[in-house]
Amino acid sequence: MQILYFAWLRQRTGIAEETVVPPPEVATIADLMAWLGTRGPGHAAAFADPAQVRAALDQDFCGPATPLGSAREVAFFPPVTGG
Amino acid sequence: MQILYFAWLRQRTGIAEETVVPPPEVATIADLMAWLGTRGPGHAAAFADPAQVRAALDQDFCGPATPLGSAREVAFFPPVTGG
Amino acid sequence: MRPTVRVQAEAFDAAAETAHLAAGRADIGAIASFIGLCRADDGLAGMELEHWPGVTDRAIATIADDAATRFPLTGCTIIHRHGMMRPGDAIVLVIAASAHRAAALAAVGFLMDWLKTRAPFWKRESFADGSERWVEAKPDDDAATARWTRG
Amino acid sequence: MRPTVRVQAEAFDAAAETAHLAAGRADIGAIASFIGLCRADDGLAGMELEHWPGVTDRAIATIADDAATRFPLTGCTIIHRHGMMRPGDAIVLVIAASAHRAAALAAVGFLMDWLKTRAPFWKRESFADGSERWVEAKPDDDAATARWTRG
Repeated sequence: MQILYFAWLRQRTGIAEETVVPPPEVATIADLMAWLGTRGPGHAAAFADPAQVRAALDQDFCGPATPLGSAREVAFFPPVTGG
Repeated sequence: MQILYFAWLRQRTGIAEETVVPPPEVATIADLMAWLGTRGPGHAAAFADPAQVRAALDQDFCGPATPLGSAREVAFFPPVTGG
Repeated sequence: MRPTVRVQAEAFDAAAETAHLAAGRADIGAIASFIGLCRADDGLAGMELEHWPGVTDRAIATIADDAATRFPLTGCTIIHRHGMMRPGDAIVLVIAASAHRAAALAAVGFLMDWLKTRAPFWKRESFADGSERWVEAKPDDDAATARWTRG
Repeated sequence: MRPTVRVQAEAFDAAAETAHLAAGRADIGAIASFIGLCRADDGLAGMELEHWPGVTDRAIATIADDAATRFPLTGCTIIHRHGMMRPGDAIVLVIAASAHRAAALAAVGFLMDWLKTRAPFWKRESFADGSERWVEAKPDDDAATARWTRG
């Protein structure tokens, strides 16, 4: 599974993307955030406040309860600030 | 008293402006419209439907009940269609 | 903030007017603008815009000053043409600049509603078949203007 | 009507984009537009706009298509820049053309509200003293967007 990080999630984790193989009990976006947060201090800082993190599953925006299913790509980013 | 006509009031009366001396009983804008309407067939056509005529007294928009007072200039025109 | 108001026969340059509002400033976050154009509806060949020289200019300046008190603008430009317009010609330009988008967009909407219903212009349309007609005021436009006086 | 959507590092030419929407047509009565600019608030020296290549473009195209179904537009252009902006730089351009002013103005308001809250951009401000901060999303912007989904 490919993980993408944008904005301060990229800054805190120190990486723009990585490939991970989460264990089978990681079933939802929220599970994935909790599990990624255990991968190191940068990741822990990035996911310290999950309410501030938005996600997209295979490029579709989704909420934390969304099942991962057979997703190939999950992106994490802060609330957007365009315009 | 100077009278100005715009748009189809100018077309119907055939004049852009004229100087008139209305009799003392002509006290309001509505009185003036009725009196001007008697000055000829063009004027009668211009003031045939007073509800379609707007007025300005010394360049301030005003309603038909407005007293003429010592006005020097009264303008008549259709509802505006700018923009 | 001193609005720029012009009533003129000549065409206007929206880009130059926009650049003028923004020149040398870094406190503008939003520039909203509106251009009204002459449409070729029903075989329209031309549209003559009659105005009241002096009075029309002052009426627009009053509306612009009112907008400046209602909305926190850094600048505002209104140019309204008179004379003969052809299909595709630009008739009116309204630009409002502000720190924030809501004020700029609302000011442009306000100014257009008021120009439609309060600025002394009268439009006479001429058609390909030689006929002519004066454009009538629209109740919708009055209703749009009334929005700004409610509440 | 096919909206024009571009996400680009380069500056845009609002006048050329406006002319392009109007070219060769006589059915447009209204062109509303909005330019968002970088302000120098709090000693801001620059603002880096990060986007998600491919996905940001598609998100904006979806919003533009939605606007085209909500409002009777003859044309619509959205250009959003990414990369480093300096105070006074133009960041985003939205233009909507229609037969009538209400549709053009409403479409621009709708598109700006949605761009603010739904288009994947992230802004990092840098200041004269060397400090940096990520711009936080504003509850006001979410409320503005929610207007379009009520009723």
